[in-house]
Amino acid sequence: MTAISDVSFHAIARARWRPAEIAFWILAASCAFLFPSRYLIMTDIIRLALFTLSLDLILGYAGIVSLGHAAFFGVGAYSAGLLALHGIVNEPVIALVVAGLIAMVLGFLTSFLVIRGVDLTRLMVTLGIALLLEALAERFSNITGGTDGLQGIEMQPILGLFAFDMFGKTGFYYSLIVLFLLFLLARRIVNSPFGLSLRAIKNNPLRASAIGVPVNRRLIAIYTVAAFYAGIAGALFTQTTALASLDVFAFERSADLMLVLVIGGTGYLYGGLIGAVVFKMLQELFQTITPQYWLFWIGLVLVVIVLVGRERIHRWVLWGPNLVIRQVLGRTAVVAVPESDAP
Amino acid sequence: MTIALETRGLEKSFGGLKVTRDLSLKVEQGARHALIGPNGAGKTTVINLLTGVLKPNAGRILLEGNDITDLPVHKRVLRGLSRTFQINQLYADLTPLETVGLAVSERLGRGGDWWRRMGTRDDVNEEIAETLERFHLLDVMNELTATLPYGKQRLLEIAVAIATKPRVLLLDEPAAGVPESERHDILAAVAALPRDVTVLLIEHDMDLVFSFADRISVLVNGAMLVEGPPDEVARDPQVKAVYLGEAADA
Amino acid sequence: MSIRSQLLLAAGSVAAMLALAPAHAQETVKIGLILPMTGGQASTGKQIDNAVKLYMQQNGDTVAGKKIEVILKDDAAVPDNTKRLAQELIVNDKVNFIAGFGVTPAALAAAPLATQGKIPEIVMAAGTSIITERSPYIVRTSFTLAQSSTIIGDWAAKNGIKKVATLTSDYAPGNDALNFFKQNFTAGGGEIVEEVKVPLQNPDFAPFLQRMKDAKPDAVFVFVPAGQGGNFMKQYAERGLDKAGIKVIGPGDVMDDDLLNGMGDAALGTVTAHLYSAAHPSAANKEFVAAYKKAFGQRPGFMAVGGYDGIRLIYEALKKTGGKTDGDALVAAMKGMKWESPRGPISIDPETRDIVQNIYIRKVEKVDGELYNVEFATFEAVKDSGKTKK
Amino acid sequence: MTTLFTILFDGVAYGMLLFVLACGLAVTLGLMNFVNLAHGAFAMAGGYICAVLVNNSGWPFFAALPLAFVTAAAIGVALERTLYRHLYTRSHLDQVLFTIGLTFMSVAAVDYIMGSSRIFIKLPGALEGQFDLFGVGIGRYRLMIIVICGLLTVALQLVLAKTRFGSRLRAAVDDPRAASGLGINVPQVFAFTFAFGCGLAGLGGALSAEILGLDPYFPLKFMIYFLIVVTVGGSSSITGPFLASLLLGIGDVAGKYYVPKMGPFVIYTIMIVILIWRPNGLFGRAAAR
Repeated sequence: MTAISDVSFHAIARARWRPAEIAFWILAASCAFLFPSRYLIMTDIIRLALFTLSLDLILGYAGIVSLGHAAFFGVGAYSAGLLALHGIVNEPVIALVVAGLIAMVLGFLTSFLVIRGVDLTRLMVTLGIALLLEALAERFSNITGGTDGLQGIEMQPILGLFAFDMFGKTGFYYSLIVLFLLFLLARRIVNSPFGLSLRAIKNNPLRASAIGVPVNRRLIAIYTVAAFYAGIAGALFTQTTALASLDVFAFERSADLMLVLVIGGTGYLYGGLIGAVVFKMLQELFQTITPQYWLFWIGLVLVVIVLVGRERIHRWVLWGPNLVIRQVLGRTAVVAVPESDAP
Repeated sequence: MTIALETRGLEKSFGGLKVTRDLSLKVEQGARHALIGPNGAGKTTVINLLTGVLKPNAGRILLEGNDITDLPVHKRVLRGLSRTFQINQLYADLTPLETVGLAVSERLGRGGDWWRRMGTRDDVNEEIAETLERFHLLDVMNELTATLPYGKQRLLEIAVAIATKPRVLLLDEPAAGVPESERHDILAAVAALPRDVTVLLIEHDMDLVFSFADRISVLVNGAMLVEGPPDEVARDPQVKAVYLGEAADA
Repeated sequence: MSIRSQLLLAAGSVAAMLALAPAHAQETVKIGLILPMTGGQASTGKQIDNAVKLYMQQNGDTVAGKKIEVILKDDAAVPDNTKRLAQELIVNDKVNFIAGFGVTPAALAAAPLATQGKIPEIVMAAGTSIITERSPYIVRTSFTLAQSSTIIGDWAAKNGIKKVATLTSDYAPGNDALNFFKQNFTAGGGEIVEEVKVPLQNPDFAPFLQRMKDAKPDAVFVFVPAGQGGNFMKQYAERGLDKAGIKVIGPGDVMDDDLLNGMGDAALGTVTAHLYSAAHPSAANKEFVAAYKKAFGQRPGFMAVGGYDGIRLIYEALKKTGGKTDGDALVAAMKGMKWESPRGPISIDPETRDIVQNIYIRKVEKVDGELYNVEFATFEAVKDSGKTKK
Repeated sequence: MTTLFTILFDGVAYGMLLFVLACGLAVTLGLMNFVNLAHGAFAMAGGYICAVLVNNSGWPFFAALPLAFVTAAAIGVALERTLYRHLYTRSHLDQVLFTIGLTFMSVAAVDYIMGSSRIFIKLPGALEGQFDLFGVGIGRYRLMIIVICGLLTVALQLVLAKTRFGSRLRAAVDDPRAASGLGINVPQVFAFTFAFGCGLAGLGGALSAEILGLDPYFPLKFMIYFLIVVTVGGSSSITGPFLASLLLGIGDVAGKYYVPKMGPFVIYTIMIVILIWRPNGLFGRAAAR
């Protein structure tokens, strides 16, 4: 029956890889060769991108706002740090997964507190949880090293083969591969029936439950998954820097994360990645120009982004590519805008 | 005749305000039952109680003899109690395909599948196609719901409810706001609902009610005023008083 | 859909352009100065940055035929930033020194890099004892908390203070200060009657001060990071601890020169032990203070002196090696170096690469209508007892 | 026993201060549904203006306080008219992005102009120190805070409940369209309310320099506290934030005094428990939309 194949075709369409996506990843991978002296900042960007991807899963797809996502980042970071420091799990990849799972457990437990309430309540409850963890980490300084952080972490080679080097090359490839694999997973998730139900919940939870979607269970599930992602991002942080200090839990980390995601746009997975690139680049640029007052310029950019409107900025950015498309392919380029609607 | 949906002594109050009083209602299997009442009679509250959005202060709700009073909304849906919405509550930025797909996936227990992509299960696809076809939505299945004509949206509303394969369907003012020209499609769709689906129609529009229902309950101030076959209800002096009174007010 | 794809491409290429940072080496000596220029520790970073600028203005930017170039980076006192910046400075900018480090975790984070890259790490601010032990390339020109805390502990025990309550910030420097003070003070026969550790980020001292007051000690031993001292003193006075005859003693961080004037008369009479006072009566210091005030419009604090001596140490070491920038040679040159700093005579301990300096006991007094820490006793050439004890 | 009262007194003073600082945020968030994370920047502005007037220009403290209010309010009006009003209809995320950006700018700008050291305001001698009242230590400065903030709170309540402006504001909030139909100039009412909230923050900033310390990072450091006050209190009235402020103030001070090691723990736990128990805040509207 053609109707069925039609349905199948259109249903899968969303999940199909587009050329630009492939180009994006090729570009990302080729950065390794293009900028061999910038491994560290690129690794930093990748970690942030993974962390933002985690927030996008709950904010962009399920509409759960969070100002305390650093809680999971921090737990992942400290877990990885402690695992390595005490030689519990020496192999980084296994330690990474273990740290992610620990964060995931925390995510599952706290999800019951988070799924209740309106946006503002969620913001504050998540924030409270992160702050509470920060206070805990400070309090139990005998375990966490308190304000000084975990000292003396030494990472073993990945899979026993690839040692972390001074230039950050290993760390970069490692992070990029982890990001890519987790991105593939996230892509699967959001294009599955489960992902569809999340989008429905985000738009209208009451309606979703009237269609038969178990709203709370789905929210708990995605929150738990997001916690896993954030935990992995945190663990990557510790593994690639051999550091874990209290500021992994900091409010600033969660708040920056929100900015990054909003800059990049929510709900299409690449928003986090693009936001991370743009945000870090701007920060790096302004910090090089003025190490003291870069905050001002970052602030100005944020203000301008909002005042001008993301749509218009995107159009300007795309003016060049569109022109090329028109010239080369002889067809009108599409002008649309990524979803970035608020919850 | 078996009873599909039943309430026993349902009570609901907000603060000191009683909005549902001792409501006992029996909807027979396969019936075309209508619940009518003037504005403020508490019809919406009754729907919310039946679907589980609100919890009653007292009383029980039974679906095919099973007590569902304490079940959450989505579990009632899976048990076969679905509803349509009065005002537009469709997913504006989902396509009809996705909207119906969502309902079908959930009913087939595939909604939690996080590994398989949408559109890769034949049983789901088949049912989506069937439903879309039945409600004349195949041609627009890949367009955003927000861009559809209003009539199509109302059809989609019913299609989604039907996609959950309900045994009891609550229709909440299905034709409200639909322009005269598109009204026919809706009425036809409602009339074409399979007979094994029990329908409880909550409606304001008297013409629709009397052309459709085989049994009518009249709700006034949260309490049941009269119940009976249409002609009986139409003759009832109390009902006349209520509706005439209201008409005089308006 | 396709716009998103284009957006992806566009973002990628922007990233590519921005990432193209220049990385070239020439006949210059590069110093990577990593300081907290933003965030809560910003005032530390600014003092050091100012002092470094001042020194280079006074002494020119060429040493032993090489041009000195300072690359300033802001780490906001967050250790992972510090580490990344240090790493990038070493790997990309090929710096010959890394210097600065506002807080202990930052200094520690950079330590393994100094070792790996054989690059001297000049610590200009952070004050925990252990820092210099973390790498043979670390040289410190600031101070350790042990230096001033042991001295004030001894002094307090000998000067009629019997019971002390302590209020310290809960982090490594605070704990260092507390432990060394306790050790020397109790050894001298003193008694600690109350011990409170306050969180590092702490808006209101009132409740802690109330605890201090209730413990009725002779004096309160205080260590809070540079910057918070002002608030502490204000509230100390507000709560009437001064009226209750409770003195404030401590390492001099609380009475940092750049905040002292804002504290008001409540600070009068506070006795602290420290390495530097802007009122230090030497020609070198008068000149330094005058030049600093002229250039930046405010009084230099002990952080500024740490930076001033740090850059001087780099200059002198380069002179000694004749411009050679080999890390081992530079550190060897720094060991045992002695000079007259604005704070008084100082030297680098050849064993520990830590600073050896005079510690002064000072009392806050009014001089020409302004508050100053006036020195009245000197303990000469104090080493870091955190290490000498071992 | 007297210590308990002193703690209580300190806590109330701290809470009152928080209320004055945060109640403008409650107004913009609760009444105008606008997330203004830059609220702390107005407080900082007030604080620095007061400091400059008192320390550099030799104004008396009590004369500088009203000016801190007026200036912060003026900045508020200017920003509201030029920038904020375009954002009322935008999504909350956009509002967050925008106001955080403003906060960053204000932080860096103040750092540039005033330096990053903490500054203090020279107080008149009458406000310094403590006096004993039946053995309870009463800080003069804190007493002044309680008096000023207490009066403000009462005045605020009266204005909202009794005056024409109050009823217009309530009408404008309940249903802006209906209100403008009744001839109420809604944008004007909002602008005025916004300005007033900013003014209060400015006043709070000036008052808080002594207790919380004033430096360029003030808006970022205390953003969390403001948000706690507003969420715990609920943002549909000013009674909620008021009581939440007191609770937070007393809880913080008592927590630090009695269990200094658990410090911030107490506050965050209280907050989470309250929000779980009443997701809309202690005095929030009963049902969420």
